[in-house]
Amino acid sequence: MTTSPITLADRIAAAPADASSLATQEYFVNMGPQHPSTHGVLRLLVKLDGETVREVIPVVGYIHRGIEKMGEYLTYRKFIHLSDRLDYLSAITNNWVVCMAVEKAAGIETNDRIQTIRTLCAELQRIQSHQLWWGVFGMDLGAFTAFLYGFRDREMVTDIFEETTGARLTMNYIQPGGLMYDIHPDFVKGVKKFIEYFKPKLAEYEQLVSGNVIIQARLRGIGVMSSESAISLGTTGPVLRGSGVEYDLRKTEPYGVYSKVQFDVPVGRIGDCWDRYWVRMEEMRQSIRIIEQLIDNIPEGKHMMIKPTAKIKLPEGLSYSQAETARGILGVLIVSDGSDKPYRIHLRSPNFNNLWSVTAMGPGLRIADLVAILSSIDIVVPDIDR
Amino acid sequence: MDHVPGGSFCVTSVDGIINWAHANSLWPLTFGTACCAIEVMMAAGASRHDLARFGAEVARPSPRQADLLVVAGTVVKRLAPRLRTLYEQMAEPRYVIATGSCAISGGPFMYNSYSTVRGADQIIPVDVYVPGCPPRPEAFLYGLLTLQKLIKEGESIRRPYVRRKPVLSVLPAGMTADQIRSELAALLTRDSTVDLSGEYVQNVQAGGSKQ
Amino acid sequence: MTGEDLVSVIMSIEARAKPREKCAMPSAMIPVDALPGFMRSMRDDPRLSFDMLCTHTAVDWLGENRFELVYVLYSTKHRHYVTVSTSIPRDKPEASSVSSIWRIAEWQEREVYDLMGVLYSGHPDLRRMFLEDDWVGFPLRKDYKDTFMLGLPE
Amino acid sequence: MTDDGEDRKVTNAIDATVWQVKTLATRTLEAVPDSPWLVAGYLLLGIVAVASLVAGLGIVLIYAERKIAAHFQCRLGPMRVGWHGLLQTVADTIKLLLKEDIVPARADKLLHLMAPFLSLLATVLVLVVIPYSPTLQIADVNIGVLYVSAVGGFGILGILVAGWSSNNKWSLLGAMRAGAQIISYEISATIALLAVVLFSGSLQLSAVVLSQSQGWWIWRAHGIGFVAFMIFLIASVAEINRTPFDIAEGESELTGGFHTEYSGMRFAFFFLSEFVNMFVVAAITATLFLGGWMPFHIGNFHSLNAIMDLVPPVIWFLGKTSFLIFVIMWFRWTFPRMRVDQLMKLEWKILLPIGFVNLGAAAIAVLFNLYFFPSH
Repeated sequence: MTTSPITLADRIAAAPADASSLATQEYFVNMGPQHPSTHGVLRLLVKLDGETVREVIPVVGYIHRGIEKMGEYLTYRKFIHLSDRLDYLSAITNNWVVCMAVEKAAGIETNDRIQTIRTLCAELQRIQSHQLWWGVFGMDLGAFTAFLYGFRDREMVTDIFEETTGARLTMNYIQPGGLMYDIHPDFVKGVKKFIEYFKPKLAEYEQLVSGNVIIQARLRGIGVMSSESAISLGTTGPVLRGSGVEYDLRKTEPYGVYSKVQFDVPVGRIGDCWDRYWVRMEEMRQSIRIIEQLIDNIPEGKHMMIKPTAKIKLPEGLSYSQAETARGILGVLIVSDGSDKPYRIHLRSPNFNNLWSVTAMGPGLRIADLVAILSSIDIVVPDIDR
Repeated sequence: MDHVPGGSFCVTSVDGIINWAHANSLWPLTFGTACCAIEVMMAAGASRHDLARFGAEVARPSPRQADLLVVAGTVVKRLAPRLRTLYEQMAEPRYVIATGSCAISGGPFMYNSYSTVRGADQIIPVDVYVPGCPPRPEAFLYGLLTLQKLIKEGESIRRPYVRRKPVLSVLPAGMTADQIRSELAALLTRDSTVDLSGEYVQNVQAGGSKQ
Repeated sequence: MTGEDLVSVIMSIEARAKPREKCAMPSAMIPVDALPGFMRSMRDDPRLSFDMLCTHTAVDWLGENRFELVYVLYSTKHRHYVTVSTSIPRDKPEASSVSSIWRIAEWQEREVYDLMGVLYSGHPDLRRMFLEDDWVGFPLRKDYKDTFMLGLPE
Repeated sequence: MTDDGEDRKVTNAIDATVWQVKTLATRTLEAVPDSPWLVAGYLLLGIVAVASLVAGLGIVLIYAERKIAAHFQCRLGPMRVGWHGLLQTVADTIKLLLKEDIVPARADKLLHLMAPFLSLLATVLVLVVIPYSPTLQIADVNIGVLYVSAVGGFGILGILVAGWSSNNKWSLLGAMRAGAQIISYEISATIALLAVVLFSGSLQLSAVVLSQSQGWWIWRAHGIGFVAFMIFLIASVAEINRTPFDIAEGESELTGGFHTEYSGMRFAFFFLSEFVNMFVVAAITATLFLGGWMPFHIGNFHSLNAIMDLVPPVIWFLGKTSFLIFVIMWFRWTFPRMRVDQLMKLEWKILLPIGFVNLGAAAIAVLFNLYFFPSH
């Protein structure tokens, strides 16, 4: 039995819009590649019956840059800056995953200071990413003001990062064997100031968006995904946890210094948009909790364990490591042939795996719900396409 | 300006008003491909940097109503025809700002990538480039101001077949505003227009004058 | 369950399975014809219950003239991982699809088809994912040639 | 035009001037013999007046909206064009007027060109009957309330035509949503209007205003007026497609809805009609429930009434209207958008039943004079 590949036109022809019925007529519309609610250049082919969605066919690849192929030509150290540009809202976590994979395979030891700073930065990044998500989520549902509030607070975190790493978005901060630079002397002060500033703002977020009647009506019971189907669809991160599966790498396989801190993993109940929303809001609180525990206890030590110019060679073999970014699990699968460049590097991106749950959740709902679902999955398109 | 005999003063001041209106009302299209979109479309429009001060916050989701196409991020082969379509759907006068290394040259994805287009200007004409990876919102604001200057000092409505050379938004440090202005003016008057009339016009005429 | 226990349980399901060399995690290498049945029992066996397909990809071993298909599985119940790998000949890159076992496999296999050119039998929707339908060649193969691609200048 | 301005007590300078100008104009017109040129000139003058009123309203309201939104969102808003961006909307208008006008290749050309004007026309027609002050009212038709709801409902035509003729699925979807929405909410708005008509006993807008000389209907009728006011405000905001009811254009869903394919001047007309609509809705609400130009009076509290009378009626009218416009803008920058079925549910299952019960209550209240300061 062999399978012959088909084209997009075949795919559309295989799901014909039913135009025969007198009462209603089904039709296809294109959402994207340029559409305000697809967060980039994602394209959704939606089959509609009036306002009701019958089928969703995501078409991706409008920003496929071939990062996996490029990785085969770059040394491990050089590859890290590409990982920034995957899911640019979790740049530091992405750096960390690649470094973790390299460190694990090459056997590079790090100290507690490095791990603590990495953890702190990853949690700050998670807050920053969720702030942006919250703003964009509001905007997608029509509450434009939420977008600006989210960004107003996000700038505070961006400032902290800029001070330490020198960049606002694509930081390239975590390196194999340590950190690019040591933290800025004002880092601790800045983070504390931000925590004090942000805690009351979370209450404001709840007031502006969460408590709103319309938001509740738009989210409750919409886009329900059972835990079985969420697992089978390979979702991770808040999408999976929203469906009630407690799978958070920070808890199940602690890396960094997560084993030393107290925090809870928020888990949703039925897996609707509201649960996913709530999980993210709660995660921001938990991240604050983690940061509060760590910020006063950064141990002394070096910030880089190996010479920055040292050639890193990985032993021959296959290795897979992963970490929890703001959107789910980023996995890096490296097949090494013993040289200083990967023979094959594969990125298991959280957004790629989360995206397809749209096809399961979308049908039967309305276009407006599709926007809400897409927003509650919180996709970053360059991470899908790589 | 030479179209109305003896009326140059009147026409130039009308031109000035038109340019002023175009420069101060650049409505961007909500379009972003990668990281740059966060910085130049979102952060620049958000409270701290506030694109609205320059009258450019009315982001239109429909290309018909937008004046400014910000190519924010990498352009890949698959997106290229769509980007061209978007540009063609926009109504004249339309302006393009390419932000970030990717949209300028392919940036970090220039080498060893089988699908990244090396610069948005291979697909659509670009007016202003804003370097950075991604550029800071301030850099984008500077690019926007450069474009405004360009429009204010240029012609009111672009002549068909004539297209200006693009201008880099970041000029060497230590320059005064007057120097920038004179440099821009010199650029515009001396050698900044590319006359495509020869070959292009012939092609258009040969291809028939269908609308 | 420790790694050795896991491997021995897997061995009891499929006698031909053996650990993949040079792999940092518990692993199993199986012949390609055993793939669908083996994967199904990996999911359904209560001792294993690998209910999540973390990732699936292919490695092009040009020198050995084979593709290696790699599956990373995870069990949310027992919280353990395993790497399953299998080899298919390079000139006849065909394997059976596991999309009926894990739904995400449908798209992960599509990605592998798009970039590596592995054909999956029984796949419901096998078409290009990131590249246009008329793209020639499979870019992640080691022998992929493209006039467009620029090499890094030395 | 009923010329009873002379009978009415004119107490302030603005109205006195308006009245004098009007009388002078009428007398002059009566003095000169009828001539088609004069009629044409009169018409032209009227057109210029209406056009400048509409354009001025649009410019002021758009500027206000942008500034108000900016300050809600911790921003500054337009700052660079003119003092505090005062000329921003002027620049936008000039730009939009000079922008290329695109008609899609496969669009229904005639309808596509017509739609924006239809949309604006409905709005402008309502401006005619609004009493801005005791003397300043273009036409005081005796079925004013009926006219408002009839002509106001006409605005849907422009939107439907725009959506249909654009030959774009998003436009069509937006237009169909707008059609369903506006027609539904029309009912609630009219029912709410009827309560006031019952109280004032007249369909004439000037009479409705005069009937509130003892107090505004919003507080005079034991809550009935307030409920009617709320229903009318919600239904009107829905009728003019503003957030939280802006599903017809819903940017994040329909990329612009019915006006997706419009560019340049024609888009500007839609934009303009949206803002003038907002003014119209605020003005009508103010007239019916907040007494229009009527100062804040409480029955027989003569000294208070006399103090309130010191503020000219035009200022009262503009103040109330501006306040309502601010409230509508406040809605927009606070609420998220509703879904189309929730919108319908809100109308048919909540607003309409409440409206009917309220109307019944209003009838009983009127029958037994059950409101404050009944006139007889």
